[in-house]
Amino acid sequence: MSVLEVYIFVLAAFVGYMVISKVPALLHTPLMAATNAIAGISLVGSLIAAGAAQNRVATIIGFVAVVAATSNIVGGFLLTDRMLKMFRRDEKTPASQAK
Amino acid sequence: MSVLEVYIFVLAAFVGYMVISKVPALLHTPLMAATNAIAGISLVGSLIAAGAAQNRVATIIGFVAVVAATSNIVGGFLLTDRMLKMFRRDEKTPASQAK
Amino acid sequence: MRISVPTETAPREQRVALAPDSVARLIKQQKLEVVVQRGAGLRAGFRDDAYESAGATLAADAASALGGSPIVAKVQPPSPSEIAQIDTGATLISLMRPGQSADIVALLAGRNVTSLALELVPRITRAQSMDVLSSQSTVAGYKGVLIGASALGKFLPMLTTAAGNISPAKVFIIGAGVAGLQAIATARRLGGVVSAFDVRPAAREQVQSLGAAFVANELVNESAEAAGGYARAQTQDEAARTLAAIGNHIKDMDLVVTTAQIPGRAAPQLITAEMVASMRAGSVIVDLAAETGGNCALAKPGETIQMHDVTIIAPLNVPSTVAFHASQMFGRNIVELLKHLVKDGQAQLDAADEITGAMMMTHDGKVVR
Amino acid sequence: MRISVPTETAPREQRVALAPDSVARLIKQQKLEVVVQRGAGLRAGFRDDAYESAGATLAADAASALGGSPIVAKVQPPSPSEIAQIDTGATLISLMRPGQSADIVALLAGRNVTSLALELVPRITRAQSMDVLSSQSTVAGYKGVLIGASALGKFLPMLTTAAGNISPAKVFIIGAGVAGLQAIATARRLGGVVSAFDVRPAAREQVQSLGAAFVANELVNESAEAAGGYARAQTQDEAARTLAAIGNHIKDMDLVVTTAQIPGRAAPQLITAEMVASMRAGSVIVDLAAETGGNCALAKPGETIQMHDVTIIAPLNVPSTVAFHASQMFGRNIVELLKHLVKDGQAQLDAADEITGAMMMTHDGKVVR
Amino acid sequence: MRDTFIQASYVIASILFILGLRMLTRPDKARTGMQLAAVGMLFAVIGTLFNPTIVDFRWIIGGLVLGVVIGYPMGMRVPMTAMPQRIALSLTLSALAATLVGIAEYYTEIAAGSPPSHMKMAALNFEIMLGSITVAGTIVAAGKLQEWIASRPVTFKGQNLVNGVVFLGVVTLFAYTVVDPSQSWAFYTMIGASLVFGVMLVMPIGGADMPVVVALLNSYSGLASCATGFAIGNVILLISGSLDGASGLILSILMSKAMNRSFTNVLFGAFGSQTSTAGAKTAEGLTVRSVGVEDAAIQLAYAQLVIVIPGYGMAVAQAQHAVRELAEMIEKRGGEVKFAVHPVAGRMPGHMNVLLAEANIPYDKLFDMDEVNSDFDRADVALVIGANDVVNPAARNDPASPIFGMPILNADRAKSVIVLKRGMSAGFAGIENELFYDKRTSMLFGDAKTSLTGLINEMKNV
Amino acid sequence: MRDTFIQASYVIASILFILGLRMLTRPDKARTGMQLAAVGMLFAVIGTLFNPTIVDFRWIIGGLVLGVVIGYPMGMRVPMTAMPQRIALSLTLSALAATLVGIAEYYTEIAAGSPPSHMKMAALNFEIMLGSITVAGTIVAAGKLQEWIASRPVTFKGQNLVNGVVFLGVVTLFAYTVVDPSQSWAFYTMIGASLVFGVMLVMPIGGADMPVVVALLNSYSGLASCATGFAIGNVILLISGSLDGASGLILSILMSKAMNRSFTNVLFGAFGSQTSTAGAKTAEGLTVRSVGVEDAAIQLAYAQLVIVIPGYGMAVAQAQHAVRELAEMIEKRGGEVKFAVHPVAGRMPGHMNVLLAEANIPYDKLFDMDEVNSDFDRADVALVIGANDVVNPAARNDPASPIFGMPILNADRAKSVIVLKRGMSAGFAGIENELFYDKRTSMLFGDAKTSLTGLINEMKNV
Ligand SMILES: NC(=O)c1ccc[n+]([C@@H]2O[C@H](COP(=O)([O-])OP(=O)(O)OC[C@H]3O[C@@H](n4cnc5c(N)ncnc54)[C@H](OP(=O)(O)O)[C@@H]3O)[C@@H](O)[C@H]2O)c1
Ligand SMILES: NC(=O)c1ccc[n+]([C@@H]2O[C@H](COP(=O)([O-])OP(=O)(O)OC[C@H]3O[C@@H](n4cnc5c(N)ncnc54)[C@H](OP(=O)(O)O)[C@@H]3O)[C@@H](O)[C@H]2O)c1
Ligand SMILES: NC(=O)c1ccc[n+]([C@@H]2O[C@H](COP(=O)([O-])OP(=O)(O)OC[C@H]3O[C@@H](n4cnc5c(N)ncnc54)[C@H](O)[C@@H]3O)[C@@H](O)[C@H]2O)c1
Ligand SMILES: NC(=O)c1ccc[n+]([C@@H]2O[C@H](COP(=O)([O-])OP(=O)(O)OC[C@H]3O[C@@H](n4cnc5c(N)ncnc54)[C@H](O)[C@@H]3O)[C@@H](O)[C@H]2O)c1
Repeated sequence: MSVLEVYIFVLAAFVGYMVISKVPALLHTPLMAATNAIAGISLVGSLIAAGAAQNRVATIIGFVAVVAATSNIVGGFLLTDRMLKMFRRDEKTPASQAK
Repeated sequence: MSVLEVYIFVLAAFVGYMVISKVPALLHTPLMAATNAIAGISLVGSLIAAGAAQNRVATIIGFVAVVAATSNIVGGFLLTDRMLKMFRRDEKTPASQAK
Repeated sequence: MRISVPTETAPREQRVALAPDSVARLIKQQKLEVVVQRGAGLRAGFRDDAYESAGATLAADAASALGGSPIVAKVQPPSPSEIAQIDTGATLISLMRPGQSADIVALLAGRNVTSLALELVPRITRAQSMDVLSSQSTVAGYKGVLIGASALGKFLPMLTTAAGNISPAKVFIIGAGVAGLQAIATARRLGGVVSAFDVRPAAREQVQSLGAAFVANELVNESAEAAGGYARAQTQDEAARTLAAIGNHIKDMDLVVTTAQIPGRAAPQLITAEMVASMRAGSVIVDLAAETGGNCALAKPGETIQMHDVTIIAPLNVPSTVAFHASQMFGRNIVELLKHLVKDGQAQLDAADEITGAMMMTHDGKVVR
Repeated sequence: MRISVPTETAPREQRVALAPDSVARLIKQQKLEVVVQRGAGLRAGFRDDAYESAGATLAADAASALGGSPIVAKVQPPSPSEIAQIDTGATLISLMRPGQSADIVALLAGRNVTSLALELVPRITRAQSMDVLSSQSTVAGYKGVLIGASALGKFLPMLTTAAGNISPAKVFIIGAGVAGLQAIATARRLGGVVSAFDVRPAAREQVQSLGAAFVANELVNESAEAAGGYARAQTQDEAARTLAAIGNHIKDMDLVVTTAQIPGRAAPQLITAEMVASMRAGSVIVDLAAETGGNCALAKPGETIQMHDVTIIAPLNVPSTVAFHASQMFGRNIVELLKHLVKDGQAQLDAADEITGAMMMTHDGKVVR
Repeated sequence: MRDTFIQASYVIASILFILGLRMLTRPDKARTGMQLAAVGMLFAVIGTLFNPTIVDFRWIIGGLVLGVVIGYPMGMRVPMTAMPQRIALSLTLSALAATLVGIAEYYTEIAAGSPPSHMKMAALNFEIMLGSITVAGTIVAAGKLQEWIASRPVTFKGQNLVNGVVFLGVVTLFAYTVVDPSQSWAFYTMIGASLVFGVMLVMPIGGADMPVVVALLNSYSGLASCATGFAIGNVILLISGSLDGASGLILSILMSKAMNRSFTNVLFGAFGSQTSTAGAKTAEGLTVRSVGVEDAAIQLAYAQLVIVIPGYGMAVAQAQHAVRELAEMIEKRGGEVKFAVHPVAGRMPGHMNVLLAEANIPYDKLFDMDEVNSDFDRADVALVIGANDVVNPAARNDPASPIFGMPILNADRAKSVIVLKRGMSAGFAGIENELFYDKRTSMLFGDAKTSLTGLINEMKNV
Repeated sequence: MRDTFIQASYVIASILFILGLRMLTRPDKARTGMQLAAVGMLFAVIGTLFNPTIVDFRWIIGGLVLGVVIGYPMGMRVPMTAMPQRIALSLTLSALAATLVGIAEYYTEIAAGSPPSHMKMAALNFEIMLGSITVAGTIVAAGKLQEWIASRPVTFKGQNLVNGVVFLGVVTLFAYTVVDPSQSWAFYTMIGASLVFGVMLVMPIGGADMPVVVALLNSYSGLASCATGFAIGNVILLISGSLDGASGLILSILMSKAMNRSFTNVLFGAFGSQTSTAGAKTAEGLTVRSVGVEDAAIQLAYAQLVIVIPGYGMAVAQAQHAVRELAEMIEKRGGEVKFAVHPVAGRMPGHMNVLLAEANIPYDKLFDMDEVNSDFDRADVALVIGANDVVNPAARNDPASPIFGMPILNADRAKSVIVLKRGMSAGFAGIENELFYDKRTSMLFGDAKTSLTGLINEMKNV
């Protein structure tokens, strides 16, 4: 693992910070849902663990991890989507007015 | 040079973008001065070139580079500072009012 | 059930007890029958045909208007002759000048007419819609300022013109009740610089809520407010300090409108002869408390006089000069009152009722107040 | 150099040619000497002492006020007797009713008095500060609405009250010149729903710039505007279409204020008897063009009449009823004019001058217009 | 070749994540943003599947399928109201995954007889510590939200002490294993300790503050994935992990702000001191819901019909001009605004008319009671500005009330009500107003003018 | 150890750069931000000096000293007005440095007989191409700004063709050297070609658009450093390079927006088609300076005394309420606001009074001509809202003018003037107004109400 990863960490964190700062409270919940769906990225690790076939134990654990992560991702995104549908009705109004 | 550098590039660029988007026009000039002072970072490269002492030519070129970059940095920051001084008088007003 | 509206006979009275819109409501919403004397509304701007199309039947003369109705609605207190024409046992709803009309009341009692005095509607939020004092004070406050502004040799608003800068007139409203507040609003609309004074502490915030300045904060005190938001009479030295305060504020006022009253008593004298003398030439005082004696010592109720180069106007029955809307509001008050009184086609004259009881002057041939 | 101000003698004239503040300016800024007749300003609200402290010397009577001054400033045209008291060779500045005052003019010429008619100040931006028509029209427009509002049996503003909802009065201003615009502004201030009409296209934008609605856009046309922003008389069919338009708009108006004038001619008749008949009972018409015959066919200049249940008021010399500020503005106009006339203590009566020339009625004993 | 493909898909994934998050902060773009993020996730997964170390796909396929089967109903069935606990639970899952991966990694290396390097161990520890804390914490949080567990703050004597000890334990074990990675027992004990600590962390926090806690734990699990990234040198984990970590943190701070509670107060106020839940209790034990300008602004921004009810308070605050501004902004966004003027609003007949006219609100926007009362049913928001008695349902329901019988504006019939007033004090009639305690009512406390100015600014950002 | 130190200082440097840039976007923080960036630079340099490949410090010291000696006067002496060209020149320097480094790198590797890898060559090429384009471009830009070179767009027949050819040349050489890095001649030719291209690029652009160009070149040189970073595997170069690249690009786009010119129009509109410079020409060939709301907003935000001059235009736009709002905002920020009402402003006596009163602007803020005219000298901004004749200096200076002799408001005595009107049309008197062409005047075109609303929003951001 190289020092470059530290830069990536710093930069990514900064991006995360800048992106989120000042969000209307209304969006807090969906945003939470979304970020946590992204947190499902741990799936990537799980896949490797489950697929590396180093040894039974690791594979089993990996398998469980995959199940957990996947269900989170799938569920999470669907849920967020449902929540955000609520804005759909109005989407155009402000959009059109925005310009 | 590793692929990680690509990430760094992407992230840094993104940060640069997010930071600058929506700046009051009044600040365009000082901001330009500042970013270009930062562009003086090429000094880093120059230093290495000038100090590596691989061969005369490289060293001379490096030397020139150092001179150029340095004068740019020094001049650049001083200049920006002078420009920005113009706001100093008012700094507190909005600040105090902000809260 | 039938309710009738005679033409007002009192001098200078242009209002009518029910405007066509009120008549329509009574007929549609309360299934009452309404009789209106011919020409009753004309001076207020309501032609007879308006009443007819509202569903009223027209009575040729006072007799046929007053007689034969269980309920009679009037603006001014009835004259003896009018009383004579009202059916015995009927109910009369009108202003009564409680306290100043013993004879009339006696006659009514004698004829066993139940009379309800509109002045006595209790000051409770629920009864506000029946409160003619409020509605008519509103008119008075508005008109009072117009009268003053017209009499004043100055502009109310500020104007910057090629012919120099006109500075806004200074308007001072004394008494910030219903009339006073309306006067403040009107004067502000016209662009005057408005200040006001009242003894009730609540009045201060109310004055400011209209964007006007309140004078002599130090003078107001809690105790000044009596039941129903009315003011009580002041003590000797309160009065003295009030006068002092008004005295040194009034000096450079251009237009002064006074509305200070105390229920059942003479209006407090708040502007002395000296104060008038101290005012600028050409300034104007409109004394809306004239009915109850006036707030200005020099005011002659019903007249407009010049003294110390100051014009002092003390108009009587101001609401009547805005007859159209005054009648409309008066009528609506009566409609609301009838809503309260008349249950399924019968007038409920319950002396114990919070509202009816409070208004009753005569009942069952007896003077009940 | 000395300039003198007599007391106005015309009936119903309460103004004075110079208010104390103007006197002060003349003395301070232009080093002139000012003589004011005793009591000249009193009816406008200016006491003699105010003049004294402004630096004027008081003249006991008209004779001593009019005589002995190279310049005399008045409001109304001089009476023959007054003319007799003015020094020969002196200059008289006042309103002159050009065209209607041949006799007076003759007398002035006879006495070799140079007379400048204030009505004739040219309509150029530079001369605006000397333009008494503008300043006095401003007063008229403001007061006209007050008169109308006071005569109206309705509220101008909308009010939502416990006694029902008062809908705002509809106000219609005809002629959107200086007076008309001021009337619009005043009526809007009072909360009326204001519409206006004028023939000059420029007027439309100006009306809207005051937040009022403009009626019958289709009627206005470029050609309607003559030099100096005045209107010219209309052609036969223009007039016809104008009447039609006004006719169907006026029906449901509560208050109508007319200010339409055409310089040097009788005011256009814009409200016919039928229109009046078509209006609601109780509505009010204020005809500010009364001086030049009135815009309403039924108007009787100087009188208030009732017809078809409509009140028609045709007041004369309205500015005089706001004497204080009217005089102040009038005075400032005169000051500005004198600034233009008097150079280093000498009155420059240059017939070729764009402004002076335009105003001159008599000069060197001749009638120059 | 294959490697470049993986990297490429990772790069794309991270960019999509960033853009997605960015859009998620704009109500009108949010949904698209979310979908971008989802696509990003797809790229990440596909990219990963090409990872050379993956040799056996059977378990993977199985896991994915099973995951989808479980995840789908979770996403579709859950009622909107159960949202927070649902989020908490799915967070448990991702944290669990992260933890397990860490364990697997550690186990494998130990099993292979080559204990991980110190550096790597540190990373692994972080991953596992944060992971387990999150797992435990989120379960408790979900419990409290679902009220399986007492939602009120659970505290006991010497709590701080116990917490301190546990925390110390975790830290020591952490350090120890880094120094000597071969000590499996210490490693597994640390997991246990972390779990306990997670419970400890959340237990003493009140149910009302749970959302904040969940957001914070979210950021923990983000950092966990980040650590995984370091450990197994996987960039996409690294990036999205840190993205998550940062955004989660900010989000939790923002949320506590929005609940006007200080962040530290939510977390550490938790320890020992009983924390109060947002919302003031009243005599009758009813609670009012107070909102911040942001929320109110959003409500107004997306409302189709807003009915403004001005009262004496508007006059006192002289807020008429601000009201006009706000109304104009709502209309600019396509909403409709009506002004409902009650006959006795204010302190004089026509009080409201005078002020609204002054603010140049056209007459045709003013409606009196009879005209407007029927519209409330279809109003999305009734905006009550310093009015009180005139919207007091007691006039309808409570014969004992002094104002019984007075007709009132049916604010309580609107889909939602926002009330601007300074405090809970009564109006002219001097009586309580149950409308303020209605569950559809949110109170925006403060001087009407100030609040309105606030709303106006917020509207700009929405 | 030493390496970690270097890396640490680099990490710190990059963070400082980012934070610095961020602050630079807030007027009140800008200066601090700039200083942060400077400190960051220091870290970067110091960190670099520890680089093991650096063995000989003599030349470095010399270079640094000389650089400071040259840089200091450049920074302190230049008059503010010469700012743009100065920036252009210093940009030349940093680009030059980047280019030289690239050359040195290449030379060394060739000299050492080991031509660089394809990858590295690509990086080097980028570095050098962008570098030289910038060098050439900035020199031309500076020339135009200083007007050594015709500041008007220089165009000639067949320009597009020539440009095309040159560009093609550059690309080909680029590709060729990447394929065979050992071809020095191609490498050096490419440099030449790039320089030419740089000149070509800027020549046809008008002087007024130079700032945009400089900003763009700035982003090029940023990318150049970035490429260097790739080439010699130096992270700080990489990060600050890409930061610069991105921000420079955005900045140039923003700037062209602010000059209400489309970005592409500035750049490619350049080729062939004559581009017009911002600002409309008038009969007398005087030019007016039109500004965007952002600039105007800033001016107002930091003014101590603003005198508002309302005219008929304000009435036509019915902008009185917006005016009040703006005034309140200026006061909130500590500025003072006076309203100067000219006797004949509008179309009727007291026209302005009526409207300002309606908007509830207190009487004591209104001043008539005589009261206020003396204040203009100390006014930072005279804000002329739809007024024209009443601020027309012709009334003072030009005896021929129909309004000569009319007293006017001394707007032209204020430190700066902002005029809100829809276009250049005349007022009531129908005459030109030289005030609009004064160099201290900026015109904010558009309906007064719209412009004011714009200003109000901007003020919020400032
Ligand atoms: N219209 C009339 O003719 C008339 C005449 C006399 C009496 N009344 C009576 O007055 C009442 C009118 O009802 P209403 O609803 O208009 O007023 P209200 O019932 O008196 O309530 C006004 C509310 O405004 C709030 N408030 C005061 N200042 C404020 C500020 N600066 N910012 C925000 N909120 C503020 C107060 O609560 P906080 O203190 O908690 O902020 C108060 O609860 C009726 O009871 C009516 O009977 C009317
Ligand atoms: N006050 C009086 O009693 C009176 C009476 C009669 C005549 N006047 C004359 O009127 C003039 C008054 O001077 P002023 O400076 O107030 O006005 P002005 O000189 O007439 O100029 C008004 C300016 O406002 C601009 N404008 C118009 N509509 C606009 C809108 N919607 N938004 C922004 N700008 C708008 C116009 O330029 P654009 O079209 O380019 O926008 C115009 O140049 C004087 O010449 C005076 O003599 C006054
Ligand atoms: N139903 C209701 O709730 C209701 C209805 C109408 C009015 N009110 C309230 O009742 C109050 C008074 O109403 P009103 O106008 O009919 O009263 P009013 O006409 O009897 O008196 C007018 C005003 O004069 C004031 N005043 C008395 N003595 C004074 C003195 N010495 N100096 C100065 N001012 C003096 C009084 O305080 C009052 O404000 C008002 O506050 C009004 O809001 C309530
Ligand atoms: N110095 C100056 O620049 C200056 C000074 C004062 C007024 N003015 C301009 O001159 C114009 C007229 O001023 P005024 O008010 O003294 O004019 P006025 O008093 O002579 O006439 C009043 C109004 O009646 C209107 N009118 C005439 N015939 C009409 C008809 N048939 N129907 C409807 N309306 C009719 C006229 O257009 C005018 O607007 C105004 O626009 C004013 O702005 C300019």
